[in-house]
Amino acid sequence: MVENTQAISGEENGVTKKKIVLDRKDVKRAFWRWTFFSHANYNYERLQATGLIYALKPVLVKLYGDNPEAMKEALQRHMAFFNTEPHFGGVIHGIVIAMEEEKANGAPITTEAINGVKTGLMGPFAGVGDTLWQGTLVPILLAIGISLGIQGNLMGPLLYMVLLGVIMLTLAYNIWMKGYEVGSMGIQKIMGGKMLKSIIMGASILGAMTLGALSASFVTVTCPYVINIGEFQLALQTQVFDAILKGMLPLGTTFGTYYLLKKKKMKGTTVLFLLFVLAFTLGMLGILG
Amino acid sequence: MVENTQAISGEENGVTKKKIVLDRKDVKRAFWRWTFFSHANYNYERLQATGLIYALKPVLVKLYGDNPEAMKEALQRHMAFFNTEPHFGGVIHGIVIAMEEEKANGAPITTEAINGVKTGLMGPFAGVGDTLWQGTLVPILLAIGISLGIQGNLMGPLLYMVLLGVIMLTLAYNIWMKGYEVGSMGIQKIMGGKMLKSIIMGASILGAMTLGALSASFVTVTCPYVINIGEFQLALQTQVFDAILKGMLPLGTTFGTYYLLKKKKMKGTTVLFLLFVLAFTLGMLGILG
Amino acid sequence: MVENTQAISGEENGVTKKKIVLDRKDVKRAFWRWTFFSHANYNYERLQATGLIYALKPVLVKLYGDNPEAMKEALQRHMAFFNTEPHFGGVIHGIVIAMEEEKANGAPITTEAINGVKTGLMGPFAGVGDTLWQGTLVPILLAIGISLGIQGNLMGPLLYMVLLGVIMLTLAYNIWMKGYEVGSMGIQKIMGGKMLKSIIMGASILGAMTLGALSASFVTVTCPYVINIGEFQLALQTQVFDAILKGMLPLGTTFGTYYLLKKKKMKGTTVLFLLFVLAFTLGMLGILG
Amino acid sequence: MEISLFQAFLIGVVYYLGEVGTPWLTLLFSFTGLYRPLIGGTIVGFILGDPVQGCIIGATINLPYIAFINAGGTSPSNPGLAGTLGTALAMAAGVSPAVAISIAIPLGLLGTIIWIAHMSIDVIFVHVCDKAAAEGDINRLCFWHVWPPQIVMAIICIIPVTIGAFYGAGAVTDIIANMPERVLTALTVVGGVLPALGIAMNLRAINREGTLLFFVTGFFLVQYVNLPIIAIAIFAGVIAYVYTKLFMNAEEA
Amino acid sequence: MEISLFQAFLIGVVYYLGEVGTPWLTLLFSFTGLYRPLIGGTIVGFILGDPVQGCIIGATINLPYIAFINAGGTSPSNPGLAGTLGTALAMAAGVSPAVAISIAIPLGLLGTIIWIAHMSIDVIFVHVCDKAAAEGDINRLCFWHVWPPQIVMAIICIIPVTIGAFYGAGAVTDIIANMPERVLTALTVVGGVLPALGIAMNLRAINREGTLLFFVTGFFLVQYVNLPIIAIAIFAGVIAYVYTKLFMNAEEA
Amino acid sequence: MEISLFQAFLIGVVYYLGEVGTPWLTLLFSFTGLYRPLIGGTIVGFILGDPVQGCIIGATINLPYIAFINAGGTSPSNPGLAGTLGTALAMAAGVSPAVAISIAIPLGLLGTIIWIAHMSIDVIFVHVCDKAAAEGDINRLCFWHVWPPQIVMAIICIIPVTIGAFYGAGAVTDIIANMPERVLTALTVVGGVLPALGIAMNLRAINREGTLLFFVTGFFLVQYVNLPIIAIAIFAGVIAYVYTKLFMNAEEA
Ligand SMILES: OC[C@H]1O[C@H](O)[C@@H](O)[C@@H](O)[C@@H]1O
Ligand SMILES: OC[C@H]1O[C@H](O)[C@@H](O)[C@@H](O)[C@@H]1O
Ligand SMILES: OC[C@H]1O[C@H](O)[C@@H](O)[C@@H](O)[C@@H]1O
Repeated sequence: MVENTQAISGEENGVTKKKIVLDRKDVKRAFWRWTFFSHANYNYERLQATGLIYALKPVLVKLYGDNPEAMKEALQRHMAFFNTEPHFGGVIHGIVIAMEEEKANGAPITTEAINGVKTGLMGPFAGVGDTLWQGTLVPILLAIGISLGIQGNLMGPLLYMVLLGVIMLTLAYNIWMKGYEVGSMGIQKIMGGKMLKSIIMGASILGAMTLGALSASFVTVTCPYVINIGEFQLALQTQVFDAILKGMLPLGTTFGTYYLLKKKKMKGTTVLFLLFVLAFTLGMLGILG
Repeated sequence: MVENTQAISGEENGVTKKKIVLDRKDVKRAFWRWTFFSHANYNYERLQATGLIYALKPVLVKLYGDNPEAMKEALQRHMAFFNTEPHFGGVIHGIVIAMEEEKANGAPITTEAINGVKTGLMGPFAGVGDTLWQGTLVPILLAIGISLGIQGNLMGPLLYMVLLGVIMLTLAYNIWMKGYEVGSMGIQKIMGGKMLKSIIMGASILGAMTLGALSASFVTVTCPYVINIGEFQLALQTQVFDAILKGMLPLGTTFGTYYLLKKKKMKGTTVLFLLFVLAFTLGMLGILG
Repeated sequence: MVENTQAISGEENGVTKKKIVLDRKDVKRAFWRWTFFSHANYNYERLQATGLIYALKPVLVKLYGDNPEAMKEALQRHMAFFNTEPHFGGVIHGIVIAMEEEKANGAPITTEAINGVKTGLMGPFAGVGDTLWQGTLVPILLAIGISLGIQGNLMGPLLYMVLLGVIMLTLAYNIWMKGYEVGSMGIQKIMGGKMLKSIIMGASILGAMTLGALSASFVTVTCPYVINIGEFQLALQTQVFDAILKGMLPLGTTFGTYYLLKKKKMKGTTVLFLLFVLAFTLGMLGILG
Repeated sequence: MEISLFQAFLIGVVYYLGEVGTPWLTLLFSFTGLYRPLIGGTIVGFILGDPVQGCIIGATINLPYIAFINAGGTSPSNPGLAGTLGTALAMAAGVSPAVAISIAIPLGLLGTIIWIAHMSIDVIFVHVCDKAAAEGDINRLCFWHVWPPQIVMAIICIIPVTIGAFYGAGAVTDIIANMPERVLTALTVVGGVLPALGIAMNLRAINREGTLLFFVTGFFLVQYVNLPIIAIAIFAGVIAYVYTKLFMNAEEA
Repeated sequence: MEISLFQAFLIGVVYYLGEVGTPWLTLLFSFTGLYRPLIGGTIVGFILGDPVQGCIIGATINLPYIAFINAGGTSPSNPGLAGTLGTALAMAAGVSPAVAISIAIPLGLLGTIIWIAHMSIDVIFVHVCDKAAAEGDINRLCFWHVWPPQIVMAIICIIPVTIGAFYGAGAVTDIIANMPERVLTALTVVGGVLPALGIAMNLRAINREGTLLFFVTGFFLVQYVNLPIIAIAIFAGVIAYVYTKLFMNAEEA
Repeated sequence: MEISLFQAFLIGVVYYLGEVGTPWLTLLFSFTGLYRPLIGGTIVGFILGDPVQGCIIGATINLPYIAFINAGGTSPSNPGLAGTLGTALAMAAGVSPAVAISIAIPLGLLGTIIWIAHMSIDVIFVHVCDKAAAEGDINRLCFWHVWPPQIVMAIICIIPVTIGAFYGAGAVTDIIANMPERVLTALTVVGGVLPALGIAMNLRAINREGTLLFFVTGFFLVQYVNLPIIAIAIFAGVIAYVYTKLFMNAEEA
């Protein structure tokens, strides 16, 4: 990175301007500032915008500390709407730092270029990241932790927290540093090539299958209703539903909920309310139980 | 469909001949006539030929009722050999109705074109349809139904019949109507493109795997034979066959039968006879049991 | 093969030199000589070189018996380093015999061509062959045989030996003869085309998955250690390892071993020694057990 | 149990209504409905006053025909006859379901005669239809498509079954009573082997490269993982979709 | 069990520390840490002197939120409140874990108010930051990113929870004591149904062709093969890799 | 149990016949036959008059060598010696199979000396063969391929084993008698760990991208689905076929 930048700035300006070089330490400091403060001012309007600036402070101060105009520009540049999954999305920050570094040293990097990277990547990495982190890893570890914890084994919460912490922080740190290393050049490889597409595809398969397993394990809907026709007794759950397809009702419930969210485009809160009322009513009537 | 036809007939004849337009009701009537009467005169020579004509009667009468010559041609056209799986193959009928409608309104559709569609599609759709209907769905539902019925639970036959009826009639109706909607244009997409190939491939995988499961569940061949060598006893079934491969004998039996049918090109009845004699003899000898 | 050779030799020499034609019997004799004597003089320098010559003796004597110079060349040609898996690699011998036959009858086949076939194919076929034979089939049959044998059932060793013998000799024989039949022409198909690549890929998947199963079944590492924190007791094996991932320790052990061999490039004996010492020590300390 | 003449006649009608080619119930509810011993047997049970027993026996008789297929009009056996007359005779003789199967299988074999007869006779009516077509007379054509074949079929279906059900019960009871244990065992073996035929014919109808591989997968998923048919069908569906998708994706790339 | 004011306050702090947007523990250890009833409940247990009971109740309350997702800041429920205040009240009332769940769920619903409040109020601070940016004053910007929002959030999180924990226990005990059996059953039904929401929202977030297929695969692997989640995750990982590899292989060929 | 000199000699011969490089039984029935403790142990049992006990001990000793591989002539251990001499000594000492394993493992390690010796000595004969080749003398070449190496190998295989079997029994009995429980446990741990080596070497020999993935699949299918090896081999075969087919299909498209 460093050598490259030097060459470019040297050639372009003709004069040997004092080059500002970032330490790995600066990049790491930014990582930790982000890890802690990304959401400190989370809000409906710009989401993680100020969190990003807060994280980049050591970098921006070093690069533009003696250039108020450039600092102003940089701050305004990054006050734009920004939102991504903070651990996997850290690759964006790494890249942005590398781009700011080059820009500060005279490389012809426009505000548009930096914005392009941010807005272009924040969506995909929110998707991948949320699928893997909140959507897959957390539920898996919770399933393990709850199954221990529900028996009063304190290893349950402990294992959950330790495994999650180790896995996610390791990932997040390396992804962030990787972003800085590949910089704006590597970005084209990631964006254009098949890598990003592969990651998204793989994550979605992994996530979907795990969710299926969770649905089967944790959605419980049974129908204790028994139909009496003369002396003939028909237990709906065991003699009909189970005979046709195990887990028919939980699957139906999950698909129904999905349908309301996706096709009917209902809001989560509405669906929650609906489910609550429906389940409560059917429970009171003894149809579900 | 309708607008299209009008345009064509208008342009071609120059004069505005009275256009004959089919109701959706006509198409539905044909569907039900086919559903009931497809095989009423099933025979070795033409198979479903007259069944097709019987089904199309409301359509043909409306289109050619006042044109005896056209009617004669139409009837003779459809007296040709025809055979397909009646539910999935209904797409052909839908297309044929659409083609007849256009033809009756002056579109340049030849008898060969209609025959081409029929003979070209009847094979593939017999293959797909039989695999899915007789070969996969019926055995699956039978497996469920029998497992209940054999315990004296009348839900067994009931569930089988209701599920089969609902699934198949829904499919058949929609496929038929779809055929009419896409008409002879859509046909090229279906025939040429990868869709038909995909359906056939998918159906065959689904069918084959289900048959494997059926074979494992319902072909029962065990060998109670015990070899005595001095005091050493060797139970062939448990100590040899089961130790090597579970289900070795049923699998061997199924493959043997398949071999006779496929490689030796024996007729079903011959193989049935062979199996009967062989199994009976080995059963009498105490080798199988 | 035969007709082909005749044609070539006829055309090339102009005169009708007496053509030397190999019997299938010669090829079979060579097969059996190889099957028995391939490793009779196995050594670090040339490995199977003299084994190959020993096997080819009937062929070489027939082809070059009356031509001492040609015989000398042939022997020196085949004294080169040679090593492959003997059963699947037999295809190479078959091809070499076919090439020698053509060469003896005047076809323009150089020593380099023959060497090329040998050195080009011996590696891939060692890989495929060892994966399938030693790496997959033998362990599978051993797993069956041991599970019976360990209960004192003599069918264990017997089944193992009979199944292995029948499967491997049948394969080896047919592969050898196939090699002779396709000859040097077919070789291009095998080498260039996707067949060899497919076989290698398939064999490696099959092998890897089976090894995984073996690892799970036969590597046993458990930790009986129980941590006492005040009155709180924590059994590491059941409350931690099993809760996180079944088979964690055996898997870790296997991967650790693999790591030493592959990344640290340690020799098998060194790793064996290491494992021994480590397992013994941890066993003495009561950490493993 | 006695079977009255009227009951015997009703059983004949049930058989007729289930045969391939009867229009009154649609092909779906005849050929894959009454024709299957699970259904046919239950209905015969109703007629004989004990639907539960009919259901048990019908379900048992259905076992060897579970993967029965009749594609393009070729049929090696007649589960319809096995299921109706077979259940009737078994109930009349008061035998166990396991024995019922050995009464039904030979009937299934005999039944192919009826099938062949009607598939041949109908050829005659097609030729009459040809004439109607040549004259453009669609009404006549439709008449000949339905009535003559159905009358013939009703005759060749109902009469033999009525007679068989009415007179056969006694004979069957006698035969069963005198049959040695061995023979019953051997017939059970036959019953266990026969599903292989339906399955193999089905497989032959599929007839594609790789078919046996997927067959073997399904087979061993049951043997080693103990999955029920429905579960395998679901996983097979997923596999079919994924395989086809990946295969076609490559084709078109 | 009594909850002292100090304990109630501590529980309020726990809730505050777990809320999305508190920086002190990182998002990881707040949003996917204390915010989850499994963790929050255990800590509340510690505060009330019985971590094991807190862990059991927390784990139970976590069940309906197992696949809870909050992507892009939209949240239908607040497991953080359910896990902290819910566990506290349940322990105070001395109810069974199954009943605890029916105390916690309504709290989770109520909790969304807190979330919406803070996400809205923070908009004000962003505008102050805009001004700081226009002046190039990064220090002021960073100050406004952290302190004002955190003070607001501490207030809206800690005060209600402290009050709820201190005064709520009695009310809850009363309500539970008078609740008919039926209602408890119905609330259990609700608890069983709710995980479907988290899962469905998660699925919607993935939103790709074929997703439902893989979903169904995971579902039935549990139903019929009885695999634990971790095993399915492993196999899913393998399948994801293989599928993606084959798919991409075709794409680029 | 006593081992007579003649029995000891026979055991030596069994070991010789199983060693890689003996032609008399083919490589198949030596290297993957007598060389495996399952087979070698059973034969030794025959010689000592109790084949069943030999089989049990041989099978047990075979456990750590189950995935043993010797590719390209490199071998980290000698299961042949472990299986023959190990079984003999264990039977003579009358120990349990679990203890037998700890006698056999060190023998297997020692045995590599014999292997290295013969692989080195044979180099001499190759050079004689070179001369024969230069003279075109195929008969002499074939003579030197078989007889001298076999005589050497018979000597270095039969003599040590005969001596070991004849004199070793007493020593082993003594050692075992005085061995503390702990040590036996530790040796059992060793026996449980060692199969990892054979498996890892095998894996290294395969050495392709994605190998570990399929390895992990096989591993967890056993851990979580409890499938026997043969079932996994079958499913692995199907997966290998399908994967390769789809992969190659894309390649060539
Ligand atoms: O094979 C196509 C078709 O042929 C005949 O019409 C009957 O056997 C049907 O059941 C079958 O679907
Ligand atoms: O969706 C991306 C991202 O959005 C917000 O920042 C939060 O909900 C995070 O948990 C989530 O990862
Ligand atoms: O690796 C190929 C080959 O090498 C040597 O010949 C022996 O180890 C064989 O067992 C092996 O098959």
